[in-house]
Amino acid sequence: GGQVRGASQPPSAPATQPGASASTSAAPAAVNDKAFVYAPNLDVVTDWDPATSYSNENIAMQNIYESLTRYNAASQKPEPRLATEWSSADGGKEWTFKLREGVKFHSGNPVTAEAAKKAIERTMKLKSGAAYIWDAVKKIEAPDGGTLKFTLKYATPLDLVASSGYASYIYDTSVVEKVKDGTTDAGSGPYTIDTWAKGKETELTLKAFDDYWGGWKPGQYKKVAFRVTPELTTAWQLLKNGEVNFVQRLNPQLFAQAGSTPGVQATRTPSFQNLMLLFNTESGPLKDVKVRQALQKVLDYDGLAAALEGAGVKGSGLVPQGLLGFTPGLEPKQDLKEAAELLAAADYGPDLNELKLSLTYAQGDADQQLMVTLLSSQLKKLNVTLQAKPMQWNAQWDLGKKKGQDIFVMYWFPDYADPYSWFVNVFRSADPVSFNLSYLKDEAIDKAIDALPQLTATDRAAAEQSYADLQKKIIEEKAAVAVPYVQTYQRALTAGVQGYVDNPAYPNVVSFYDLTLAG
Amino acid sequence: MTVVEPRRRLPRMPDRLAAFGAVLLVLIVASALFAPWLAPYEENDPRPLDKLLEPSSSHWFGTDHVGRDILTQILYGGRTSLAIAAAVLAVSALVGVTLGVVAGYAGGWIRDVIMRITDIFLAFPALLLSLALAVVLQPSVTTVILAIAVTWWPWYARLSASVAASVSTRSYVDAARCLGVPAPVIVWRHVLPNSITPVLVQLSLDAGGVILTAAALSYLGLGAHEPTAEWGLMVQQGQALFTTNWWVVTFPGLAILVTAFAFNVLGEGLRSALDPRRTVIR
Amino acid sequence: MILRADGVTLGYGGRPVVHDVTLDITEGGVGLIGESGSGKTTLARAFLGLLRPMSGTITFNGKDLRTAGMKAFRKAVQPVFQAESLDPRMSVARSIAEGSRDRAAVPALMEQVGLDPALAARRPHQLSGGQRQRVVIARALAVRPELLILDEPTSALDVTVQARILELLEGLDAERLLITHNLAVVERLCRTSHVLFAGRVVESGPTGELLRRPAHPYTLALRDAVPRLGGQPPVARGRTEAAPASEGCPFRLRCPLAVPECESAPEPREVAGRKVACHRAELVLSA
Amino acid sequence: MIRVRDLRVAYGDRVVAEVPELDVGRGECVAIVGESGSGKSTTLLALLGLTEGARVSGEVSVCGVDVMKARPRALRAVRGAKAALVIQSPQAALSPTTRLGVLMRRALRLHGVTGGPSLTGGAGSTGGPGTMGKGARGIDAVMAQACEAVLLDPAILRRYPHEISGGQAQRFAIAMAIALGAEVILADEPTSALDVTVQAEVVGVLRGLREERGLAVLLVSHDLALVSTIADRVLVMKDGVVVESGPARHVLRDPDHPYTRELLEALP
Amino acid sequence: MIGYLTRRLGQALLVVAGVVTLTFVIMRLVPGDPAVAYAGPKATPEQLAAASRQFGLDQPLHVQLWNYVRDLVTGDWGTSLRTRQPVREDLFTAFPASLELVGAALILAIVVGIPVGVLAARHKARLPDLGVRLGSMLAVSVPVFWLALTLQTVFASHLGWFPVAGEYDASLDTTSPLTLWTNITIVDALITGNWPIFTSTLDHLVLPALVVAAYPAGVIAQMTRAALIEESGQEHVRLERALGFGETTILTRFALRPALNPVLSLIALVFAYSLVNGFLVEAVFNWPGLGRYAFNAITSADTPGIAGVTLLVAVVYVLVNLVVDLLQGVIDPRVRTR
Ligand SMILES: Nc1ncnc2c1ncn2[C@@H]1O[C@H](COP(=O)(O)OP(=O)(O)OP(=O)(O)O)[C@@H](O)[C@H]1O
Ligand SMILES: Nc1ncnc2c1ncn2[C@@H]1O[C@H](COP(=O)(O)OP(=O)(O)OP(=O)(O)O)[C@@H](O)[C@H]1O
Ligand SMILES: [Mg+2]
Ligand SMILES: [Mg+2]
Ligand code: NI
Repeated sequence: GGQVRGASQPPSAPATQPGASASTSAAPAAVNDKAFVYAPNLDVVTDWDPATSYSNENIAMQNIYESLTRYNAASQKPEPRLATEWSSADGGKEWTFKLREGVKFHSGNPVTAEAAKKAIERTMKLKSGAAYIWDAVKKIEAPDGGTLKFTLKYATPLDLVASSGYASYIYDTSVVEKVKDGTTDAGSGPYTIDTWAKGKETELTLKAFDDYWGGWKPGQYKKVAFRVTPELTTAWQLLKNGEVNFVQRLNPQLFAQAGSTPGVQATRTPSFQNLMLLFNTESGPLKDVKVRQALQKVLDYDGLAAALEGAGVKGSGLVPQGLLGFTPGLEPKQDLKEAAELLAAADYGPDLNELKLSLTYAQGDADQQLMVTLLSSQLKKLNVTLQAKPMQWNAQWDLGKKKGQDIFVMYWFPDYADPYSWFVNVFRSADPVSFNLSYLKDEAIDKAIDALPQLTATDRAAAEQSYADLQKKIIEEKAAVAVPYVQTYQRALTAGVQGYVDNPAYPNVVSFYDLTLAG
Repeated sequence: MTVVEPRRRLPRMPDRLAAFGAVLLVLIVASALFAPWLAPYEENDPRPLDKLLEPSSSHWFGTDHVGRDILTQILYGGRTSLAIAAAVLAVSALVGVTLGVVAGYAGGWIRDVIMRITDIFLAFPALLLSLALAVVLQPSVTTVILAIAVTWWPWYARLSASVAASVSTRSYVDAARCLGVPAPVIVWRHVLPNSITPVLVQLSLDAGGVILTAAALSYLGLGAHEPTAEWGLMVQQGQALFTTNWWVVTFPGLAILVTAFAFNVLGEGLRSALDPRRTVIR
Repeated sequence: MILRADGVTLGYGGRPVVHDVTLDITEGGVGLIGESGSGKTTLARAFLGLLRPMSGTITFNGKDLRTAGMKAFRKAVQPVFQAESLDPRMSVARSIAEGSRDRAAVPALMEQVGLDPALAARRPHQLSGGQRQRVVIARALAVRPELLILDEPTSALDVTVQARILELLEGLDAERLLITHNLAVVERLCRTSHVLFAGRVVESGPTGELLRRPAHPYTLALRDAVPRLGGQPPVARGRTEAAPASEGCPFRLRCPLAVPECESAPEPREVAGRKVACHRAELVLSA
Repeated sequence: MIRVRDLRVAYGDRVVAEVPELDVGRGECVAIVGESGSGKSTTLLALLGLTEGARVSGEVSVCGVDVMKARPRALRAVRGAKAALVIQSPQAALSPTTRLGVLMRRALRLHGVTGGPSLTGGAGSTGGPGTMGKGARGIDAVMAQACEAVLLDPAILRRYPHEISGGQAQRFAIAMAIALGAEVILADEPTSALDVTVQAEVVGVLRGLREERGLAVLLVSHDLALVSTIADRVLVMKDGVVVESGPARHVLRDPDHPYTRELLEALP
Repeated sequence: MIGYLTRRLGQALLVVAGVVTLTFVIMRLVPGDPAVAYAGPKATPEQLAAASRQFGLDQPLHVQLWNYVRDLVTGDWGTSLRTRQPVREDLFTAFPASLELVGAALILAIVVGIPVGVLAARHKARLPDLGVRLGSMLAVSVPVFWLALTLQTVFASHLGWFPVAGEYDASLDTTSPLTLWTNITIVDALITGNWPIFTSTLDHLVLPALVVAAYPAGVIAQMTRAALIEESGQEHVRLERALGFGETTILTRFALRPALNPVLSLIALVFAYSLVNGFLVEAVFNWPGLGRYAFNAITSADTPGIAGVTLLVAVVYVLVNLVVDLLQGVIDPRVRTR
């Protein structure tokens, strides 16, 4: 017999067209029976397990599962979610979280400290995806139903860790083994899975969880659909037609158009993701720090920002604004004269030797391509030939691990809102090479990096200072990296949607629960 | 007395399509060759402040997202695209015709082996093979050439094998064998020259297809890459701007269309002149 | 005698089309006649070493073609094929010199076959059918063959041209195996003849005798079907559309004289100075 | 049956056939002989208006229809129905994917031959659904009779062209002429692709039809010997011009023109 | 006939075996560790090792090839590194969607291409012929992505005549859920009488099918024209003229059928070709088909995914060619006896 596609409801129950006229026909403030349609550019879900999930599916999972805390980008601090309050002791090596009362998993089981303990322990045991965030945890205890106590091996800002976009979920371990096929979930969030059809255009639909602890108000969306739309122009046209409500990333031109299109609202938020040009400090022509410094000064940062038209903004240092350790005054500047002098000092230049540099960057990334275009045309004038190779990530990384290029271009963003991620992964020496693709090896720097977590957990001001010092050292003194821009999210929504806030700590995630349809 | 003239219900069209295609093509090739003299601006000269200017008297085709003159880029890009087409066709014809002619002349198990290999490559989805190869070899113009040639040669092998097989049954081949001419000489002197015409026609029909495929590969980011100017790449970069800045994608798209069209017209014209039947798809 | 087929079976792709043929090429010209598709060309190709026998042997001066050094044989036996056997891209001179690689001899050869040496630079399509056939002959003669195998050398030509080519052939001093539909031509050029039917030699003997008093019903039918100038209209004997029988006498389904005995294959036997494969040869002779 | 005066056929500027006079009467057999390219086929095709792209002038009437002036419709009615063509290569002359019977039936329908006594000669070849059954049966009978007239087994109608022999194909072409009630058969080298034994048979059929049914035959051939055995009158062409014409006996016994003489002498 | 079929089947198997080997070789050639693709961009060394073990990448090459073949034969086409679903299931969703699109496009191409080819042949060297030739050459020369974008912007976005993207209106899944039999939406909608989904799918199909059809329609028209012109140069056409048939009748009733065989081979080729090459169109029109799947697999170095698509397309190619061989026998009796 044939199987039936879609329809968790009986076919007799009529439903109105989702989103079809979300922007125009304002529904009365009564019930919002429209579905909110999100247009991702890739398949949504590849892994339904909240412990191991480490990909796009967090767009949906952040609405299905909840963690103890959530990062608030405005206050730059974690705020309550499943935990209502928390405190640390023993120089950041002991953390106690108080859990919210009366919260239920979608399975009907209550969210207790014991359940949370089991969930985190399972995540740690599976050691997959972003499970490393819990590496510092030595022991978890649940002294009573509402208290969760962590003992750590070393000091760490666990409130930040608990707000991570991945692997921080508290889930119902008694049903989690059944979530693989996407028919059920083990979460406690406002939404639960309605249908999932891998490979279909409308891949996933969510429906409201009626017993959500936050309760439901009229105007909130009780249905959410994910409609996979790989092409930007298609997504834009669907949005204009009101067929989708949210497009996660627009290019500058479409963004500009979105601003002036009736029925569409546009938002722009700087992200926590920045582009890095990692210079090979260990071998090749860039071993010479003067050449690296010259490179830092060659790139036309302002021209690039102008060309990006808001898709990226010039940052300051390694840490994007909105995170601890953001240090103003480290903005890069183009200075061709100085660059030429530095190069000449290293015997390169228009009248001296030709310099040949190889660069690898991500295939298919228009913004990186733009950067490469500008960089190579600038370098050409200085008798520097840039051989830029677009590569797929794993090929690029493979080559990088073998130290096969002079400049490695990549994005970096933290898994939880803590700048430590950049330093420990990218600039702390490691053998074999993993992500420290500038191959920087400096004991003093390593030591300073290792001290960061404890400072963050205990003395934020000291941590801030340490971050500032480290950035100056790495960028100015060692010239191991250039940071051309921090990405900006340029998103568009249908006009009737209210309550949208972009949280850069959770890239591309829309908190559907916070949205209402104007009426 | 009655004179019956040939019936003339519809006006007869002079069949000058081949000539038309040839002229068009000469113009295209010339414009690519003389790009440095024809181009109004310097190649690959981004001026971010002049980006996305509409077509005007100073930028006939407008400027792209980094402020390069699109006309200039198209003229230079023609060099890449045409060079790719020429190289792909040369490589695949060389491989395909060699194998095909040998298979066609030798017959028997040699033919079987060669044809089975050809079949395998034909059954392998061409674009996937190209894509896979492009991934293996890293994107570059050479990669594009190899990647497309790998999927292209079987057509020539097949075509020339069938033609060579029929040529090999001609009695002048038998006569040459009876005169004691060695097999390689027979292939070179008789079989090859007499099987080449349909291949040549097919080559000109295919050139357009190669340009389109190369464009598609670049479009996917697997072919030519910055700062090489190439039409497919230009389309790829401009594609997301289609609704806001139509000229960025339209002009390179038209360049591809016109060139592919010119090759097709030439090939089709040649074919109707020489051989009405054969068509092989790209 | 230089070339001899002994119990040769020939075929394409494992399917035999010529069965168990034994045949000598003797002096004075040998003719091969038979209807279209009876295997004449196939046999000729085998004699030229272009086709390997499925069974049986072909010997050249007593040596098996498969084992004997091909070099000596190669140039000794040359074909003159049905009309279009010139490479359309090669000039007359190149074609003629292809085997001998001796350009200097070309003008003499051309004159020998009655071609104006001024035509040397032309290509086949610039020549008439008769001229082309002469080039083909010259090319064969260039390597001084001992035997010419002529497969319908004139059938594509107009009668007037045909007559001149035949004259030329008569004057050559090489031995010849002539394949043709045209009985009058065989009569003129060949001392002995073999009649082929469905891949089998059904009758062989001196040409004149054979055509005057056929001993095989097929030879008879063939002779009577040939129209003669001002003569009686040609006569059709038997049902021509019947395919050759696969067992027994191959001609029996078309044979007006067939008897049940014909269902067993007739062995070739000597009758009235020639070899016939027919149970009813005596009856045919007396008709 | 056929009356030709001052026919001139030219491709471009080149005149490829010029026939001042050619008549074929009922039951007569006239032959055109000559070398390859002398314009024999062209002459024949011009009689049916089938010379594509040629300039034709003169007077041509076939079975009472003026071919030069007739509208395409009237011309198509003459073709097949009155004057039937039999061409050289037997199998190639039949569409490879059409069964012989289907071809014949289509041709019969086209010319309104239904076989039913009340319906013969009517222009309404398509007929209503009611007449179809009867008509179809009538057509079957006509087709069978035609086959028998040329010594063909009617079962052959179910075959495809590649399943029959050359002689059968030629006889089938003649059978079509009979079925369509043609009065003239125009035969362009009808036997040159056949074996002599088969050729004899086809010639026999043609002769029979002439004698029994009074069909007129216009025969094109380069085989003088063959022509001499069946033609009443002969036209000899050379380079597009008729060099000699007259009764067969006279032309072939003591020709007036040197070219005819040369032809005869060349016979082996 | 039976002998011929088994021979052809044997050849087909050989080809498929060749494709499998070639695929395996290419999979191993792709640089970068497939385990990296699976474990994600920030994987730790332990995670990489685990992924390697899971995919058997730590085994020697010949063992890998053997395992690969064994798995294929037992129906295990591996797990996609990208979607983390069994490749076979992925293909089971993607392939029918492509089949629907390519099928519709080919029907369109045939319905347009053949009559247009006949028209051109009928009026050879005259205005309609010139028009058809130029038109068909334009159709084969136009870059599909450009055509797709233009049609979408003009007919869907500006004029609103057709939907912008998608296979059918997803809301219909709740109002009139579709029972799946073949997994091809339009076919299932038709056989279960689900008219809302049927009409919606049809509506959504128009633009993408038009784009995919452009190239096939062009070549089919060219081929039909060429084959017909050649066929009408055959002797039999002269006989048919002499029998009094009109030109159009001759072309359509006598010449078209024998001329159809090369057209049919062409259609088979175009079919296999379009399955994957439609990926750009699929991307623009949100069509969740095989081309897009293949493209994603390639760009994310999803070797099992690539291998799966390759194998599927090869099998389809081989099958379609078999079917065409049989069809050619039906159309042209000469082929049967060959
Ligand atoms: N290359 C080939 N492959 C398969 N069959 C062949 C081949 N050449 C000839 N035949 C078949 O072999 C048989 C004999 O052919 P052959 O050419 O020897 O006849 P032939 O007596 O020379 O006829 P013709 O008088 O028409 O030249 C025919 O049935 C023919 O179909
Ligand atoms: N369609 C055409 N266009 C141009 N010239 C043609 C055309 N058809 C025939 N001819 C020319 O007209 C001349 C006479 O041709 P035709 O076919 O009538 O000769 P034929 O006597 O029938 O020769 P054959 O015995 O070879 O059949 C030839 O020189 C030929 O090249
Ligand atoms: Mg022969
Ligand atoms: Mg003729
Ligand atoms: Ni007998």
